[in-house]
Amino acid sequence: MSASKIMPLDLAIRQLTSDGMSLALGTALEGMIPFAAGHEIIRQGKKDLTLIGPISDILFDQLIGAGSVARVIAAWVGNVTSGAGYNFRRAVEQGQPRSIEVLDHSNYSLALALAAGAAGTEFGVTRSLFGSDISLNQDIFREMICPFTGERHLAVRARRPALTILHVQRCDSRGNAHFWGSSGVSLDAAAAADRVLLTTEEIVPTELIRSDPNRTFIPEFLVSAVALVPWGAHPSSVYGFYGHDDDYYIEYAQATKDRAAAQAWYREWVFGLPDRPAYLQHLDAARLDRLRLTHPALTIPVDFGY
Amino acid sequence: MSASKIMPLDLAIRQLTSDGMSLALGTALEGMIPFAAGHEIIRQGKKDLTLIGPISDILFDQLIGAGSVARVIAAWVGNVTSGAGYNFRRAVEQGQPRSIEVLDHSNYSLALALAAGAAGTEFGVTRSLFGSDISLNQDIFREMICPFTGERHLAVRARRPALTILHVQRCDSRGNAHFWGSSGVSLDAAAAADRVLLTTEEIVPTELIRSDPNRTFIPEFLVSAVALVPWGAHPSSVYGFYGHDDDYYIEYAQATKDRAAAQAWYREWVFGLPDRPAYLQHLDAARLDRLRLTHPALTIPVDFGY
Amino acid sequence: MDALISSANVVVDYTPQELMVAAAAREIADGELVFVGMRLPLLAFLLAKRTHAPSALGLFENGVIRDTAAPHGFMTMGDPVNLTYALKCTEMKEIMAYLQRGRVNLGFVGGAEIDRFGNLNTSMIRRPGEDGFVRLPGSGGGADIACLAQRLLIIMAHEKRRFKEKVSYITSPGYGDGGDWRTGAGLIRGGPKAVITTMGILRFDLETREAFLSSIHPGVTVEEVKANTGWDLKVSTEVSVTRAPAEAELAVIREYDPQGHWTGWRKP
Amino acid sequence: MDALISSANVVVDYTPQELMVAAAAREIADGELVFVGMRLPLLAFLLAKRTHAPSALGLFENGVIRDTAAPHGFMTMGDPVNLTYALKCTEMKEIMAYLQRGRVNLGFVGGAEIDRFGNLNTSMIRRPGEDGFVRLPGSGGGADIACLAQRLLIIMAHEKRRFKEKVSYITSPGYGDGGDWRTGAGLIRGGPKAVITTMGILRFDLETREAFLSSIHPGVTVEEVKANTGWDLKVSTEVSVTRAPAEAELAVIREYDPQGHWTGWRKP
Repeated sequence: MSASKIMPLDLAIRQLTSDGMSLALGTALEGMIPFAAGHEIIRQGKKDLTLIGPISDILFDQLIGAGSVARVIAAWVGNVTSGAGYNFRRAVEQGQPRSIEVLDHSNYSLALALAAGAAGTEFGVTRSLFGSDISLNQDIFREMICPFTGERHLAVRARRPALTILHVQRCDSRGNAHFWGSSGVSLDAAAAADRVLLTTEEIVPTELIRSDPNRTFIPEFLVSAVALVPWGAHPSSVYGFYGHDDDYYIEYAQATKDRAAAQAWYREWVFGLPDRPAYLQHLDAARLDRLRLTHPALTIPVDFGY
Repeated sequence: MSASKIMPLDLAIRQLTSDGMSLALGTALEGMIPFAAGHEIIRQGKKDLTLIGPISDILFDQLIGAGSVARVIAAWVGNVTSGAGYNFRRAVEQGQPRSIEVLDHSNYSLALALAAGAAGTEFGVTRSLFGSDISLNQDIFREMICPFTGERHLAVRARRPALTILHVQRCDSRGNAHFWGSSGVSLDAAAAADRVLLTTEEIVPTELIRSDPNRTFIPEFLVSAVALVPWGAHPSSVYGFYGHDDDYYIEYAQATKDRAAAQAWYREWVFGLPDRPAYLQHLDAARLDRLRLTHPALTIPVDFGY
Repeated sequence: MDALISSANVVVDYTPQELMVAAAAREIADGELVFVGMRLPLLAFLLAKRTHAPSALGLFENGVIRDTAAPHGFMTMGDPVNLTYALKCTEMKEIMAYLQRGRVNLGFVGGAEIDRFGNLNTSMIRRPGEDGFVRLPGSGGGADIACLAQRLLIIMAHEKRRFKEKVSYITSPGYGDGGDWRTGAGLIRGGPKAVITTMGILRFDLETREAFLSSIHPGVTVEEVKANTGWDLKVSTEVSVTRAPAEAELAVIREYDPQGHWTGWRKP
Repeated sequence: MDALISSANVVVDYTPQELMVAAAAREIADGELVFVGMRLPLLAFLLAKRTHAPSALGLFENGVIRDTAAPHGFMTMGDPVNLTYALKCTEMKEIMAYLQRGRVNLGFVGGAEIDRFGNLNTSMIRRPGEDGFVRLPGSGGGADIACLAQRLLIIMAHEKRRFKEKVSYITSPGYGDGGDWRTGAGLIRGGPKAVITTMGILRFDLETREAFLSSIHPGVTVEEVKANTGWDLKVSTEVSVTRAPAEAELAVIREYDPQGHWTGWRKP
């Protein structure tokens, strides 16, 4: 069958990312955020990226503070636990470390932009955002009259990220991924993208994927590379694996309130650590243990037999 | 919690259907077709219905042959096992037992019509059907230029059925339904509809539904009534329960080739049988046994714990 | 059932946030579909379910639908426990489609700034005469909820700098500049039902759509509310006192916020 | 590897349908995403996977994606066994979005009528001079596949009444009236690659987009093909003989069609 797409994360980022590209990340909202991949992008010094995501959590803030980003297309940029994203604010308000362009969306309009990208149309339509100043950006939104009823709709420009990075619970070597829980805009972000990188908690045989075809989220033909990265979404949660590290978010907010402190944070948590195993060691095992799930709630099997 | 929505099928059909209404059926394509509900509609003598479905199988043919239908909005009407639907042909070609209007779709354009209905927009957009005579029906399709790129798209008029009937594997008394397998356009058909009737193989406690929230397909707020109808989709298949009765489809084709024979078929299989238990008895137990699944393939549990 | 606390010299044994939660809960009717956020709105939803609205359902924009409280508290909607025994987990597009289709009865939104017609700003604050600006996180799902929910409930701290004559950016539209502005703007339904603040509850005139003070919280005066509002706030001729949370309500709120993270009833 | 059977007096040990399946399988390249129908296209896909295209994937429009043959035969794509050990089961909209996004390399379609530019009719037949018409089932997903797949493969019985100068209704567009008609019509890609019939294989001129006879099946003459075609069929100057199915290919086809339902190699 198909060749394996498994490769180390640093190699995957080297092969699949380039300066100036558009990148969708954090598409499941508060959970399943590919932090390990984001840190590797920072370490490799990528520049002028366009980031695409709905409520984009502190991974966007981290990429922005590292100077990797030229443009953000998002509905919300901040810290889901504590509120403001200070690197984001400094970039927008003061051009520190560089100025960035922000194309504001709402969550739904961003979902529709990616859904249109996934379906291969140039735009989607909504009845949201009328009367919101968000809709005034004519580069993203245009009013449109329904040809059947005359009702007013808003066209939303389609988005096709050059690369979407998703963190999943498990996938096979070809990129067929099981995902469970709430998925935000992840499937459309993957289907819209030119290429997809999966980081995964586990690599499993294809037989396991086929045992529950409704659980299959990403099919292999969307996927360019697979990187095995346990705990790759910390400090966000991975359903079935570990919880949301709220303390880390609060500590991050404290540590990035001013630019000098933020630089120390990058040294400690990104540049000072070569890879995710080193990150986990630095985080310390006791902390990881506290995040492990302690109350299992297993699904009840259904029959796909014949 | 909420009151139970469980009621006998005949009462549900009496309460939820009325002459002249639009009705989506057979939305999972070849499987999970609510035949029992359709037969009850015929027995209750409903008239002037508009039927909506993608590849609409012989249930449409049966409703048409019974004279219940004024209009069909579909991509395909026939017999998935043998080809032609003879009642459909007689109605269109000869006005027997009455003439019907057919609004032709493709599968995708019908899916988009229902998706737009589900999302509360007045139209959806596609790049399919250019050059097809199907797109010439200006009541359903209008050309539209992308306001961002100038590319040509086709607007598809949204459809909101007055009632969607779905057959599911299991649901609770409030209408929260698990569904597994391939679902065609069923979720959008339900979400687009003003009301939904579920017929189900099993009624289960809500705890079972909550044990696998990704398996939940229809949430209770869409559902008006639940009818427990084991084998309610025969002769189509129900994933996890029984196979497709190919012989029945072939026998049906033979039995409906001419109008007189078709009338005998209705007497034998619809009017002569008061309800589904009587139908199953007439079908005979040995035949049902042959359709039961014999090779289980159970899914492997995942953890929704904390 | 509950001892009303209606003047300042009674010992206040609840926090303003707890009062807001109780007031918000009362806006939820049984059987309703509620677009739930985190923090106070989530507590209000859970309180309503435990009191008068047991069959209300909660939607979370990441894709979760719940009919019961999660088996444990959580700080973000993406915590695994928010999925445990959920009624349905799906993608955001489906949740938002229910909203746009008109199926969501009530949504909650907050904001950094609000004006007299209930327009909210969560995007960017520019202050007249000042050079720079403050960049806020943005809409998230707020603008969608404000545009598309049947009714909107706004929950905010009542401060003069937040209650402004005009917001510098309309992220989530209220009633625009009043009257039937929403229809003219292209909106198909909805609008703010109430603004529940730390000092009182504002409602909107059915014709002009301007906010007016409908009730004041126990211990607060009308003058204090007006002094903390950046425009000449109209006051109902029948301004009432917000009903304080009952013991039973407080017990539920504290069960769901055991550390006081959101309501501050205990130092977290 | 295989003894070519190229004239009528050799004992034919395969059926025309088996030859069509073998020819269709050869059009599938390894790793491709194939929109699979039922009957001969499904057999062609399964044969390709067992021979030169082991990592091809099959899409079914009801929402199934498979990378392996189902563990047992089936007559409709909605049979439970078509879902057993599938790679993914989902809704139709997702499958069709992959198609519209341009990810599907090859799709199969059949038709009741075809014309010289590969336009197909599966909707309604009107015959000139006749009063009535014949209503066919309609498009299903055929028109979408014909519009949106990278390449289209048509499989049809070669009969004069089906191969017509002009179809009475274009359900699934081929090349319209030739040349760059597809682009002008608004189509963004695709078009028929070949028509595999019971008598031979037609391909399309890259400029005019008119069909020409590219190969004849063993035992069939060019004259017979022309006599069974409703227009003046052009013939390649290098018309070849279709390679007959090899023993190994026939073994695979018969394994997947043990009753001969679709290929008729044995009476079902």
